[in-house]
Amino acid sequence: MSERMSERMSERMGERTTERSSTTTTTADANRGPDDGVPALLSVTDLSAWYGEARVLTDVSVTVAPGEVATLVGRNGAGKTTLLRSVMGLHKQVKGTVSLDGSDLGRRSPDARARAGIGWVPDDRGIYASLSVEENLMLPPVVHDSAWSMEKVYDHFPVLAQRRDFPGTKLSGGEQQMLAMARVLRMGSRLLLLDEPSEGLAPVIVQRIGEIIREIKAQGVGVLLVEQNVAFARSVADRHYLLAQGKVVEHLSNDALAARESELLTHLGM
Amino acid sequence: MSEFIQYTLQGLAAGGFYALSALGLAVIFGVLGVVNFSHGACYMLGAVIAAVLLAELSLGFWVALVVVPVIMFGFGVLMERLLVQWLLALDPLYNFLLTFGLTLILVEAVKLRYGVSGLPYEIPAGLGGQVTVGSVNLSVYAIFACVFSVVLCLAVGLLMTRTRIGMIVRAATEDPGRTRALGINVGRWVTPVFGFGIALAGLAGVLAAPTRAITAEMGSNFIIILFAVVVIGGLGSILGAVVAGFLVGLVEAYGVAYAPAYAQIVIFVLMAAVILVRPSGLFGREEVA
Amino acid sequence: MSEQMTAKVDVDLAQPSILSRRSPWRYLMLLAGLAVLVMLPYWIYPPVAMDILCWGLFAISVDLLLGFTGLLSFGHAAFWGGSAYCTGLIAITWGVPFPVAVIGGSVFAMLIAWPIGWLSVRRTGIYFAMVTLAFAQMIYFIANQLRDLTGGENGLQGIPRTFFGIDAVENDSFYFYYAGAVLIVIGIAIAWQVVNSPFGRVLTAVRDNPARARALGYDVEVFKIKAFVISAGLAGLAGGVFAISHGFASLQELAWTTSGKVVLITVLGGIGTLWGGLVGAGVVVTLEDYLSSSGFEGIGLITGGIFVVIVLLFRHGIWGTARNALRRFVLDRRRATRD
Amino acid sequence: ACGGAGGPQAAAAGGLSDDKVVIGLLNDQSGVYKDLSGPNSKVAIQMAIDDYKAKYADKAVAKDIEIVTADHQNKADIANSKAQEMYDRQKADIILDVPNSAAALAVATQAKNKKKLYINIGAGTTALTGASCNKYTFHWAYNTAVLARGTAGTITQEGGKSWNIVYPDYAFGQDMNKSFSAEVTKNGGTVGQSIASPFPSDNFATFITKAGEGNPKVIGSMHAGGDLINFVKQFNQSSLKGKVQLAVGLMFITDIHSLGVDQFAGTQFTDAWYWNFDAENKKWADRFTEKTNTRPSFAHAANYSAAMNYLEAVQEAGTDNADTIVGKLEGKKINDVFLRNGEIRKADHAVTHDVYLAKVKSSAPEEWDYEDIEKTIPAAEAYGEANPACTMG
Amino acid sequence: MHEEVPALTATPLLETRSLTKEFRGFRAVSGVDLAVERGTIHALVGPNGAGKTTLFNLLTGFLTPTSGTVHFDGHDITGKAPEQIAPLGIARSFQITSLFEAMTLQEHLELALASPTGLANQWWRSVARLSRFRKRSLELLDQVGLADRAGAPASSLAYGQKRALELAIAMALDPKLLLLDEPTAGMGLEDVDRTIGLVKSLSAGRTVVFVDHNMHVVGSLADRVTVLQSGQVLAEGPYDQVRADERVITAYLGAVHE
Ligand SMILES: Nc1ncnc2c1ncn2[C@@H]1O[C@H](COP(=O)(O)OP(=O)(O)OP(=O)(O)O)[C@@H](O)[C@H]1O
Ligand SMILES: Nc1ncnc2c1ncn2[C@@H]1O[C@H](COP(=O)(O)OP(=O)(O)OP(=O)(O)O)[C@@H](O)[C@H]1O
Ligand SMILES: [Mg+2]
Ligand SMILES: [Mg+2]
Repeated sequence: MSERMSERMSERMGERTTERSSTTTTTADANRGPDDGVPALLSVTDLSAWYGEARVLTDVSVTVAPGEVATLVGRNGAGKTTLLRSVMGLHKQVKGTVSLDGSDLGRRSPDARARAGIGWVPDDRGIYASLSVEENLMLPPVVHDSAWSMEKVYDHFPVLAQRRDFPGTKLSGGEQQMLAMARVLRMGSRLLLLDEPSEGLAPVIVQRIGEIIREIKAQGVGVLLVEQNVAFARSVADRHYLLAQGKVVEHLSNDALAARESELLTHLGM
Repeated sequence: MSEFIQYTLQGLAAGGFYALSALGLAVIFGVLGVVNFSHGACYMLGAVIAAVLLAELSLGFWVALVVVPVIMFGFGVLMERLLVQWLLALDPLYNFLLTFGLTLILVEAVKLRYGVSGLPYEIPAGLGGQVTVGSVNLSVYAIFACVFSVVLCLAVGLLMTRTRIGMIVRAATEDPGRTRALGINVGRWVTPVFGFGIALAGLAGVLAAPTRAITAEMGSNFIIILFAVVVIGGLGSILGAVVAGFLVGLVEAYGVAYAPAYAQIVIFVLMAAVILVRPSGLFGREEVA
Repeated sequence: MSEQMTAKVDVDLAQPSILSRRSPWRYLMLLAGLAVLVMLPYWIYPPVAMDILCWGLFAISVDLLLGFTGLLSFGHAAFWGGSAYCTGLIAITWGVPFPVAVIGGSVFAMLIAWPIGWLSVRRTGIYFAMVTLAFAQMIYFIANQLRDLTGGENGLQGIPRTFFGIDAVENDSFYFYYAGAVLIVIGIAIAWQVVNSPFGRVLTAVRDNPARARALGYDVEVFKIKAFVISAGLAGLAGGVFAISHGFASLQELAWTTSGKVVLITVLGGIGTLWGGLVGAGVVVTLEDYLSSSGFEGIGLITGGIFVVIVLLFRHGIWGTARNALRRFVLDRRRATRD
Repeated sequence: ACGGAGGPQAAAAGGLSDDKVVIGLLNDQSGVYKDLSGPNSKVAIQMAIDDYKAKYADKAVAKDIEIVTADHQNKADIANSKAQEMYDRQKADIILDVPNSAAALAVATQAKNKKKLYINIGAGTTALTGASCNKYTFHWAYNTAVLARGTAGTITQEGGKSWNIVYPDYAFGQDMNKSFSAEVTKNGGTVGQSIASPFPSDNFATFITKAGEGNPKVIGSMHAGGDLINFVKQFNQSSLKGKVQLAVGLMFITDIHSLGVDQFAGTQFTDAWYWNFDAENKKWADRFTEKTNTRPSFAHAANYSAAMNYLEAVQEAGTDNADTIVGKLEGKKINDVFLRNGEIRKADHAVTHDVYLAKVKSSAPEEWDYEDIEKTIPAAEAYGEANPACTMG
Repeated sequence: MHEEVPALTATPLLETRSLTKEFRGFRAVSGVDLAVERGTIHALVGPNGAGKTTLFNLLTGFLTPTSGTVHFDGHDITGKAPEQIAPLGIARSFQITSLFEAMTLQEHLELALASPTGLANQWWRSVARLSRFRKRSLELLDQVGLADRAGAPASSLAYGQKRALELAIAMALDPKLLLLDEPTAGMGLEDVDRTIGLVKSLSAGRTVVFVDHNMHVVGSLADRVTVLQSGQVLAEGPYDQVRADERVITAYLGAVHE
């Protein structure tokens, strides 16, 4: 099945090169990218990544401006998580540059990156079993004044307040997802990397997460969002990068995505 | 009756010492998830260093009580940086094996340098003699050691549960990479805590010096008893280590009084019983599945 | 600290064997192994060669638990030593041929392993190690208490090597080696079979994710206990031959240092490799033998040093490291020929 | 079997096997007995060889004498393999020392099997000259029964009539307890309680309290090594210190050295030999100290004595054939630096000699000068009758 | 304890009576009466922390109920261990992926297929015996689109692929009752649709209970929906009825959902 998929993919990519100019146009007006003089908060340039000898990302370039939400969409195994981990400095078999606010992060350690203002919500949530809910929340340092206070966190996620003394991993799957999200908000990062934050959440909570993303976006935080839930992605994002087989195959504004949704759905299996 | 009181007091005195000795083991496990097999060897080093300080630099007990933990802290830091840290993310078994190897090395090194027969050490001035109340009497030193231990255990317990340190280090050991990604410089926290645990072992060694034979092997069997203590108390639980320390001290004293030859086996029977009823020890957290 | 974290004993069993079952290599290696087995007493002083085999099987029994079930027993001396005493007592009391005594010892080891295992498998990982250690200590104290039976710290001396009146085996350690080796080889074969059976596969599953194994309908505790008892039986087999070979059993056999030594051998050979146990035993026993007459006083420095280096740098042990290198070599070759 | 399988090689009735005499020193060179005998015993044996060569010069039967050593690490199995290897491969004609009773007994079995000589020095077990005795095995320095007769007998005679005994609960401790109790009773004293303590142990507080119950005159500690030091340290911190006399079963000069004289001051015990006992001992000790920078323990002197007497026997017999040598040694009466009024008892191969009741000085005039010899216990009194359990099987 | 009720087709396959689970005084599941009819697909939805996974854990023996009973196919399985329950014909997938990281996909399925045969107890048999399950396991892998990864270790799968493997394993047990905890979480739309098809196809002659937050999945699959909230049943009925329920909308769906 995936072989067939990849054939189709390369066909599509052939088409894309010819169509390229049109895409850039659609992108440009939705995107206050570096080309427009507004410095990108995050810019990833020609990033390639490997697991051992298997290459899973090929020359990926992505930017996120302050106050902007960009999504990475694509099938399972496309390399979305790997890209986030590379930005965080957790995946080390990489080539290419990642810069924050125009300065190259180079080989800086994950903790330095986090303190420089990158927050990450991993796909498996990364809740600590040996820490209580409250300790999980208290753990990361505050890196900016915009960090949420404990009151604010408990206000937005009352169930976490109720369970504050429970060991982190005794929470339900969805509660853990909330905890992971809340924890990163406690830092006040300027750039958030969210790996499928809506996964396993009840529709009500998904809506609340959407509100939160819009709220922090308004405060100028940049978000790079990995999402499978297209409806949700569309409701919060400005731009979308389509990833297939470790390559960016499309770069679309929100409207363009809406317009071509059915086509993309069938072809890319988003 | 007065005999019983006498035994009880002796059991408590020994218990305080067990608690302190097990404390470092519990701290290191509770925070780093490392079962430090070399804890006994570090305890031995503490006593040996105290003896050497006395013999070669004429630095007495009170100085040793401060200096030895500092030295052992340094030793612990080295140990963590050079050896232990590479295995933290793996199964705890690896560090268990590593510290087992380290134990062999430390014991042998001390034997080579200071011989096998042991080193002399005196009871510090002012702590000799007895306190007698009615027909019950206890050595002043035993009382001192017990009180000292209890105070220290309390302090450490507060430090680990009431401050951020314990939390950060627990997170760091569960998943160092991810903890870094949360902006925490893992190395800055894990190492000192490990050093601290080792320093506690050294301190227990100093405390033991005036009453025990100071030989390279002094920790070899002691560590086994300490394991029993922490298993009974619940691995990694500081409160557990303290309570189990006293429990073991008492059980041992009563054992000696009423079934002398079985005093030591009684500890292991107690342990088996505890595991049967509460697999994670008296105060242990449930195992993380 | 490594970034790719697996909180499991990192054995690389999962790698599909590059040497397929019918590969001539397999037979060649088996043949080479057999040849070494036969030639060993020509190269090494026969009692020492016998020691290597005994410790080798002992290590294999530990590996069966550690490498394939994920349980580090730090109290295996209880079974090795328990069997040594029992074998000795059977041989002294009834004067039966030694293989019978050894099998008796091995059964005894399994008998004591059952309750110990039942209690211990409630815990895993490091807890399990400490609990088994404590039980082994109990056995040690009991053996010391029963000095009328065990001879206390003087040991149980004068165990005969009865073997159907065949004088060469009974009195010449060179020939005895071959008689003993048969028992050891049987033990190794059992271990190999266990690992390469459906049962063994379940053990690996239990090691990797017990909750998952339970959901598939496997009773994790029962599997662990069975593995524990089988392992104890093998340790007992090794301990019994050891006692017969030396003609005595001492408390040393039950001491925790013995448990430590066998774990050292296992780790040195390579956790989860099975054969590694024999290689590890070869190295440790010959080294110990060599060092004890070398006049070097710091034997602990060497054994401890080996432990540290292996755990830090060669986590797959001698056998595992060599096997991985071979694997890489073969794969490279294949790739080269394919291109 | 080309693998060096043993088999008794028939040594020529006259002359030396392999044209040389090989002395095997098998002891603990890294563990608890390292200081007591350990590597320095090799120095003592070398002294014996030097003395032998000097004495006989050209007339020496054994011109080529070699020492091979091995460290048994206090493990009986290693002792056992090493002993076999020494006899078979390294062609040792005799093995010396072997502290640790399990190891000692294992080597005795090998000596018997291989029909080669073995002189034990460091082990205390009476089994060597009892149930496990054999034609090729000799026990040179001391045994637990001697310690009891020396210490318990003398102290009771001198007025210490009421005893409480604490002993470690393993075979050695049990033996000691039995012999001490018997000796106390024999001399008109009483033993109030015998208390077993676990082995090893480092907390004796409660045992000491128990031992003080009933106000005995003497508390006997049957512990050895680290346990003994623990016991004494904790005894000194108890209320019994100064009120009750402390007698110990087995103590070595190395123990006093490690703990310091003041801790042990006044403690009485039996010693098999003391370096500063008389001028002869002192002279030998000085020679030893020159080579090792430390004072000799009884084990060093005994190793010297055993090696010397073995070589004398070879000289006398003109061969190193074990059976011949055994014949020469049996019943021999000896007086040398170690053995005073010594005799190699034919019946059980115990080497009997005078032993000493020592008392620890309250301060050491020089390093290692720790003992006052209060009394010489004559050989006959110390060793008693030959052990009836020995059948020389 | 073991009350053997003859299996009447009329009785539900699975039935719980006032099932309750407390954690430190906190009621995660509180007096739940649930009946699952044979041959139906039953969805369990509810806000996060409503007790859905806990309920699954109670049904499969991973947790022991504080009170209440569970009956399955005529057996009282209350308080039984997972390894006793699984052979009766209940298989489950885990919400948080739970695999044997070092084993290949093929080996995962072989183990699952071997479980009911008792082969696994036979230590004297060769492991090659497991290869008789090879064909079937490849079929199963193919169904979830993982056939080409059959020889790869589970640890090398991306998250969504692991979820698919979970499903294949549950199917391998060929259970009467299949419990799926968020089978489509973390999957792309195409995979979601394939999974829907898959679950439909394998539900023939089988009973399925699943948890999912994706209303599309619930709508396309479920014959019946039970909504849990705070450990209690809030509503139960056919999909359309439930999703129109005011209480369900406020507690769970939030503003009108597409
Ligand atoms: N540890 C690993 N070792 C080897 N290969 C890996 C590893 N982790 C991921 N991969 C492979 O890398 C590719 C990209 O994986 P990644 O996790 O980045 O995908 P993803 O887009 O996040 O998928 P999903 O939506 O399922 O989370 C996949 O093909 C996966 O099989
Ligand atoms: N082992 C446990 N110990 C303590 N509390 C627990 C435990 N397991 C679950 N809980 C609590 O019980 C509640 C129900 O959890 P459960 O996992 O069943 O929720 P769920 O309905 O599956 O939610 P989700 O949709 O988020 O997965 C949660 O609030 C959780 O915190
Ligand atoms: Mg992903
Ligand atoms: Mg759930």
